[in-house]
Amino acid sequence: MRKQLEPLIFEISSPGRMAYTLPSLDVSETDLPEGYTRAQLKLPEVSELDFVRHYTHLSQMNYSIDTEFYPLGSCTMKYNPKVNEKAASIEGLTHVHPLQPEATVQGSLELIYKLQEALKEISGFASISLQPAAGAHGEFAGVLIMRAYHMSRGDEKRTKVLIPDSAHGTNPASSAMSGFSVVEIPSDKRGNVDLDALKRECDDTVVGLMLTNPNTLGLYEEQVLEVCETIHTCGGLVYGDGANLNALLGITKPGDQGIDVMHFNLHKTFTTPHGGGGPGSGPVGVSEELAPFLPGPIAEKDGDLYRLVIPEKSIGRLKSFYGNYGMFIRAYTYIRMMGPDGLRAVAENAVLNANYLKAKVSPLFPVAVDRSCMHEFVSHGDVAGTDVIALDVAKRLLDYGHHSPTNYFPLIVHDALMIEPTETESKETLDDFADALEKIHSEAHNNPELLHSAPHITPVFRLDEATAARKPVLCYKG
Amino acid sequence: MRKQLEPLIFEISSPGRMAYTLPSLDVSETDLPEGYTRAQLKLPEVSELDFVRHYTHLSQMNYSIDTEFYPLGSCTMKYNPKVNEKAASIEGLTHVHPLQPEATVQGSLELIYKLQEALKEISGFASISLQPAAGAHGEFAGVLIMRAYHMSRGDEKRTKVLIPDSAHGTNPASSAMSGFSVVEIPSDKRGNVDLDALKRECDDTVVGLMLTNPNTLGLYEEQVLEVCETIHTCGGLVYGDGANLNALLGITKPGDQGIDVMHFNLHKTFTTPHGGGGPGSGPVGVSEELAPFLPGPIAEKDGDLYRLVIPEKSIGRLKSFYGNYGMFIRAYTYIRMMGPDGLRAVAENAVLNANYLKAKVSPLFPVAVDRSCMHEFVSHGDVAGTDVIALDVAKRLLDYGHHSPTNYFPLIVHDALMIEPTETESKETLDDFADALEKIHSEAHNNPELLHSAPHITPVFRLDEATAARKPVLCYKG
Amino acid sequence: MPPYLPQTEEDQLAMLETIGIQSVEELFEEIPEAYRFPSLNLPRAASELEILDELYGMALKNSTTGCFATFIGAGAYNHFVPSAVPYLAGRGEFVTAYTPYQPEVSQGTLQAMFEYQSMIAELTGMEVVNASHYDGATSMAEAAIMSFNVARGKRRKIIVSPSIHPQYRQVLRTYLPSEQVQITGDEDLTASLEDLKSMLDMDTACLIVQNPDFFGQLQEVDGLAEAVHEAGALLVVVANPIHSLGLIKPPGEYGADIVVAEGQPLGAGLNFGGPYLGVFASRMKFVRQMPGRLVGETVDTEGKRGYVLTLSPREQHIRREKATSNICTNQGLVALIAGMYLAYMGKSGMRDVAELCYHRAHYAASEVDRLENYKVKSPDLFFNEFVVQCPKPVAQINETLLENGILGGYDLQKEYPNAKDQMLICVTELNDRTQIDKLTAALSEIA
Amino acid sequence: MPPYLPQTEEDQLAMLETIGIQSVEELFEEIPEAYRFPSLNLPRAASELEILDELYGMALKNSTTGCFATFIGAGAYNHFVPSAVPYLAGRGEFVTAYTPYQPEVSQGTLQAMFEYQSMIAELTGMEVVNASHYDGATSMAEAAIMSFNVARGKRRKIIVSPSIHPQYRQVLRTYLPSEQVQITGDEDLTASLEDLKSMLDMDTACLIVQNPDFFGQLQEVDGLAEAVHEAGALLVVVANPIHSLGLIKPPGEYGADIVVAEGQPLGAGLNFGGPYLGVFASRMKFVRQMPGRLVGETVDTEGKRGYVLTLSPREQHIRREKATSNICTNQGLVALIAGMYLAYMGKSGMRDVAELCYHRAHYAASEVDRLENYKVKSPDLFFNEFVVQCPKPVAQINETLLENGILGGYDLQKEYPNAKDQMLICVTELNDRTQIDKLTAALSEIA
Ligand SMILES: Cc1ncc(COP(=O)(O)O)c(C=O)c1O
Ligand SMILES: Cc1ncc(COP(=O)(O)O)c(C=O)c1O
Repeated sequence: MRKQLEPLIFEISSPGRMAYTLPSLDVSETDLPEGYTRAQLKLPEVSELDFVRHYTHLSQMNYSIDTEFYPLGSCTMKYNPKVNEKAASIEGLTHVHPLQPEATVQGSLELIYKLQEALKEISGFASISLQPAAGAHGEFAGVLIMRAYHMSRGDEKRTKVLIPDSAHGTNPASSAMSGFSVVEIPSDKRGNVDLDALKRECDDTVVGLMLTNPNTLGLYEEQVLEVCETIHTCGGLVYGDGANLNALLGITKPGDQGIDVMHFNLHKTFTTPHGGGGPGSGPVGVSEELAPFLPGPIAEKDGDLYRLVIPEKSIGRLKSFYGNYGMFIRAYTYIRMMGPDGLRAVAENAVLNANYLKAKVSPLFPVAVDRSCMHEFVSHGDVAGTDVIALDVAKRLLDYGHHSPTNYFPLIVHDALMIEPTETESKETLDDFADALEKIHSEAHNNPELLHSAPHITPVFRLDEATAARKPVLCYKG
Repeated sequence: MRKQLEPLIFEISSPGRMAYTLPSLDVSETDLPEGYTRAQLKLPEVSELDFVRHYTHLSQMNYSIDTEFYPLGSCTMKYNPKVNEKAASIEGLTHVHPLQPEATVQGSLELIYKLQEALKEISGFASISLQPAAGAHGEFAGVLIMRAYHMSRGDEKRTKVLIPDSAHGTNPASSAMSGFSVVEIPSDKRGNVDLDALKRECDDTVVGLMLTNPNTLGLYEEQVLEVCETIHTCGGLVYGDGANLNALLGITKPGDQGIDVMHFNLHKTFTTPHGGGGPGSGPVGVSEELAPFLPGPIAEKDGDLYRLVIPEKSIGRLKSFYGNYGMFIRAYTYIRMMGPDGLRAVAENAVLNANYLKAKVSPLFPVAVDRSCMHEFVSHGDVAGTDVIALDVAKRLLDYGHHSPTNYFPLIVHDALMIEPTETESKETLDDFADALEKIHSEAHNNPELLHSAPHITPVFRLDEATAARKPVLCYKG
Repeated sequence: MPPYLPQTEEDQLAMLETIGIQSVEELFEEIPEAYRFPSLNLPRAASELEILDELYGMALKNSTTGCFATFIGAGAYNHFVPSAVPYLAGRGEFVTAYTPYQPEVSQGTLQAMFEYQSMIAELTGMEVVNASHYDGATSMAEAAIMSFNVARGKRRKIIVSPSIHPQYRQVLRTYLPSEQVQITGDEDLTASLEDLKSMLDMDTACLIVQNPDFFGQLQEVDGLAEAVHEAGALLVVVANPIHSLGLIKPPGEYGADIVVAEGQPLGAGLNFGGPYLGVFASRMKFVRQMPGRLVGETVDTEGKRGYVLTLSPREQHIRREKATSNICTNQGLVALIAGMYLAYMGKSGMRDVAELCYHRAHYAASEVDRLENYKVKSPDLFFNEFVVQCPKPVAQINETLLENGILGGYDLQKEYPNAKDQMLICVTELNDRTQIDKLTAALSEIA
Repeated sequence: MPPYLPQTEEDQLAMLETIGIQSVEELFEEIPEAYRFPSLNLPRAASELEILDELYGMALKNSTTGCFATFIGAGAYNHFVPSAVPYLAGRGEFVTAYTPYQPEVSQGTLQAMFEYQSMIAELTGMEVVNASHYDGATSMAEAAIMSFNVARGKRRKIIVSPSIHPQYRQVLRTYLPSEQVQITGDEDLTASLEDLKSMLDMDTACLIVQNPDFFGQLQEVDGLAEAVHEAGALLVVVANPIHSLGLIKPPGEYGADIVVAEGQPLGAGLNFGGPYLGVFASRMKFVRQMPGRLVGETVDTEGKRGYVLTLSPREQHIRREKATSNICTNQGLVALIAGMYLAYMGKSGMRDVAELCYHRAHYAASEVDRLENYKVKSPDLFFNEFVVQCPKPVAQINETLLENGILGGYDLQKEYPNAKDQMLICVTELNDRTQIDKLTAALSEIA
């Protein structure tokens, strides 16, 4: 990790310097539209070398999967194969305009179609739309589908969405965006949805339940069949948050178990990179009954030809064009590289890695619910008998060359450290991480200051987030 | 710069792990040739993620042009434009086998031809062969051409090559490889070839003179016309070491001034990257008279067709195929991007930058010969009144985030620091470098230990080179 | 062995032992047995060279903008991407990082995002920019939602200009299906800005216009913001194509409250429609109603400058159902690319490329206009897209153009029934005079 | 303003002032006036998008191995390059570093080079490997020179097998033009290994063989080294194609003193002949006579392990005319790539890919051999190249193959006059059964 701070691009700007080149004007000039033009544009002025050094330096100030272990629970920070990047840069696939005639984009449509088919087979759903751009977008699509379904049946009194208290924040937010109210369902002692509490909320105003399975505690919802049945009985639908699908590849198909609609995170399960925040891709899969409501367009095969169609009762477009196509190429590549056996091996090893790490970590950092976990587990990150909290441990891990786990989520676990090793990390890396936690645990007793002031090897130390929020500086002021 | 040491790839290997995938066998198996197969092959076994992290980490342990100022005299570490890399990865240019029928490689031949033409125009030579793979290889070609020329005239007594004492080590080495003896010519007070000394050596045993111009002191050979004439008068030829051509682009053409044969360093003057040691490309240019002796094949244009030919009295092949073609693409791209005016601006700014930096640096680190310099200058790197030597200054610069200049070369300057800023560095960078040298100069007085023990911010400190040579460990032993 | 899995058999055995179980299958016993270990009917695993072969094969079935002179825009623009941009944006440390939740080890992403925000603020003339939405269309929908929030839910009407990209208006309607929201203005596809203004009332949350509009026309924006603000509503401007801002007055200058745009043209390439970039900018006074992530400047414990995600109480992970948006994963890497593109082009580059597009587009328009049977509609006030009245159906013309190596313009009739035989032509710095002359020659043949 | 030059006019003025002159021209007054500032008759500067356009245009004039089933080898081999290799080798910190003269800030390059040396040592069965030569051919020439040096100039004869790549033998003769050196062995292009052995004498510096030889044949090497050493000479082995070493006994095992090879197949791609990689390996006892750079392991002042360039007193920058070679710039980045490739393929990958080539090549040979009018010569002991006696001139056959989407084999007659109508066919992991069957089908049509 580079330690020197890097000036802002504006601060290395110098009037008249330039990186770009452009063809010279080869047509007659037209008068600029008087009164419409801008007077100035204060963008930076740098040479190409300035530019290259600046962004190279910045890159060296990031932890990333390519450089460090990144056990960020709920995020599935698994290795992103380089063949994906190669695939997604094939010019015959990238240099294609979304509004070209269909006959000129048959290759791209074929890829979309085949990815839809593969996701159907993996998940057990009847139909897929690749349009949503991320998980939350997929959730939104899903909730809108549930809404449209009920509306289409004239069932207009359904206004509340049930959401377990362990759910990701996007679940309630997506429900609210669709105009619904949210009812929180508590978890029981084993980390499952509290079935009694659920039943109490089940009536004819229920739009549906948003269920994350495995849930954000990393636990398989043991009563999933009953949960689905309960919801269905009251006329609701079950939405599956597929963020944690990595644990289930080839292990079980959510669509078979009573889930009516689910989003995938191609950027988690299917190795498309996270890009420091995005882009992702959040396809949504549905049962036969909900298929007509999918957002469109989706790809269909018609003899030898592929074409785009809008489902009959579609909720409409969720974004322009067809989704994050560049991510489709990567996900498709990955699925083809793994094959059916490989996908199952992914889930098996993801779960094996998580349980192994849990076994090593939980004696010092006890897990919230002591069950066999799926792809991740949640520990309490504070150290009993000291004033060390999860945040300290998370920050101190950075000094040991590991990224911190997700922390303080799920909200129902105090001092949560949510650890998802993923299947692409080796036993050696897991051992190294467990060793680091062990050392940190004893540092907590012997030298807690080291933890409170961590990290120490980074270009900046702990940052003043309070001031950042109180007096926000969101742009370079010059 | 990453500070953590990285294990060897062998040390992260684990039996059975693999990164590669291969198609399964789709033909009948053939018995392996009994008695011919090897029993074992102890290469590393790593996953693709191990692989990616390993080499990403290693990369972060390098200084490079992309990350730091790299004022390495004689090496022309100028910015390597990224369009070059894009150009050199166009699959229609790279996925071409060198022995394909000529009709199927017309694009590649066109590029070779056009690069030959451009280099001719830039240098003033009559003919060019792109075959040599680096500067030294070009020198070797040049000396062999001189040899062949004399031989072809039955002039077989010529056995000595005259080489100024400031010359690069490859000059004498290339002469010796060609079977010639080397006579060293001293420099005069102004850093030029000592003309009297030269004349004393001029007789009918002279193969030729190897002249670097600008020379390795960064000085233009003021008597270049007389020098050439002197050599020509005794029947010898003048070889030009074109390593320093960057100073002359659009400023003067060596071929016009009496140089008979010269190599180019595409990896210096024409922005092909150095790659941590290579590959380079060292085309050789010659006068009309020497053209028949060029190494081949070279590209010719015949109507609309391009083809490869071996010059009539060619010294032969210097390597398989046609030279470092990937570098041709980059150099050609660069020449086209700069255009004629741009090339002249390159030389002007290279020389301007060097003289500016000389003006700032020489008060503290005096230059060997105080003249207006060309693209580089040579200072004495020791600090008078202290025990600080050039090596200490060079190492301490690393702590300031600058690469060291070339040091202890040329050999005729004690404690040489050979500084070539190149034209692609900004005034700000030069100022920053000069500031660092100023600080180091005062550290030399106030805290010399800081310099003796430098560098301090690097993953390793000064390395024990003596032991490395005395007890060489050149391979991983397991 | 499947790729990317480092667990050797030996590793697995050791790990099972530590866990205290016999087999990996035991880990899945909580899954209802009937549904456990289904078979997956997928093609067998391909090796790397086989999958690339397959994809190159698909690529051959596409006609690409690399091989065809491309005159289609309509929301996605074929601009040149300087080689340095993808070279750097493709570095593993950027590509494989997550959202910068641990700022100390994410200063690279954070600072780059702060710079992106700053450059987009300058480009749009606005004060605050978020770290991206999914694309221009979803940005616009979020802007509408934000307008409601600014009005604390008391205004339920959104006026949209019919000359906004049709897909953007469709997305808006998907995002706001509720009957309680009234989306209006584009019922009449020929409604003018004056018509829209006349619809403003106390129930209006915002008025949304696109400038240049979908037909490429520069809008007469004088007095627009004043009228909108008079009604207590917000002015939302869709600033597409974003390259126009190199030349044209930024919406911030004429009073926009929210500016959204499609950021794809800023270095992202066409990619058959995604990933693209939702640009979203607003005023500091509305910052707490803004959706999306924001990067802010601060200092560390030693006073060194650093960057963090800030004002997150607007976001779903803190506020859950009360969040300003549900967005979580955004288009970070595309925003990084856009920031890089803007830094690379810089002050004069953005102006120069915009002017080049402008001059070439106007040259193309005047050449086409000269053709018998073709007529350019409103030939003056456009940036780099213009509408041509053609003598035949656009689809038919485009087929012939394809045979001539040309990807023709957008068929307006698809979304505007009145625009019979009208083609929307787009010209960028990638269309040189030779291409333009080839287009006009081909068109004249068809006439 | 030309690109890549950061000096603004203001900068230039300030710099001139510091220097104490008025104009940049003054800096060039030492250059003879008559030759100063010549005009350059070159095309005007192209912008980035224009030059790429030009190059894509050239690319279209090539027929590439991406579009044609490729069956030509003969010294350059069409192998698959795993995507991760160029991705990492292309990182700026590797690409734009110089030779690692400052080891403290070059540990990346140095360690990677040390690993390359180590992996090549394992692959060849040798003890010491240098950091590369220009290509296989120059490696072989340097091996011959080294043999002289080992013999302290007292032996002047080099015996070369005629079944060494013809270009390698040509380069050898270019490198050693002196009459004092005798290069022999290949006057009779059919000379056998036994014939060559019989030429060994006390004046022989080395005997050079290629295994597999240029015709793809595995050599019978038993007793070879013994015979060579008996004469006091060195055995030099050209181990091409280098992938054979995944399967075949390494030269180190049968007594080679120097092993050279073309390293191109290890991840470098075809690139129309360069940059390639000269692999050079030898025995520890000869290390001080070796040409080229060497990286060695050592420790720093705190005892931490680190890597440095070492034993440089062999090299030109120290020893000048007495150096073991004049080489300076080598093929560092290609060596890095080769090291990466070997690490990526690893122990089982190198074996697997070699076996795949072997089986497919033998399948191809047996299929071709079955065709009427075609005959495979010595069909058993080859690795992945074999010679086919054809019914027509090879050039003519290749033309027809091209029309069928196939780049045919090498025309042996070019360099071996006796090999009339003989084609050298190469098969790698990139030639699947479909391609092979297509080849045999096309050949049978031609017959
Ligand atoms: C459980 C869960 N659900 C939903 C999401 C939202 O997905 P996205 O970030 O792709 O919008 C996440 C991602 O962080 C998640 O972990
Ligand atoms: C003056 C001079 N001559 C010759 C050479 C040799 O060039 P190369 O390293 O390309 O063989 C160099 C390079 O270091 C040099 O600086």
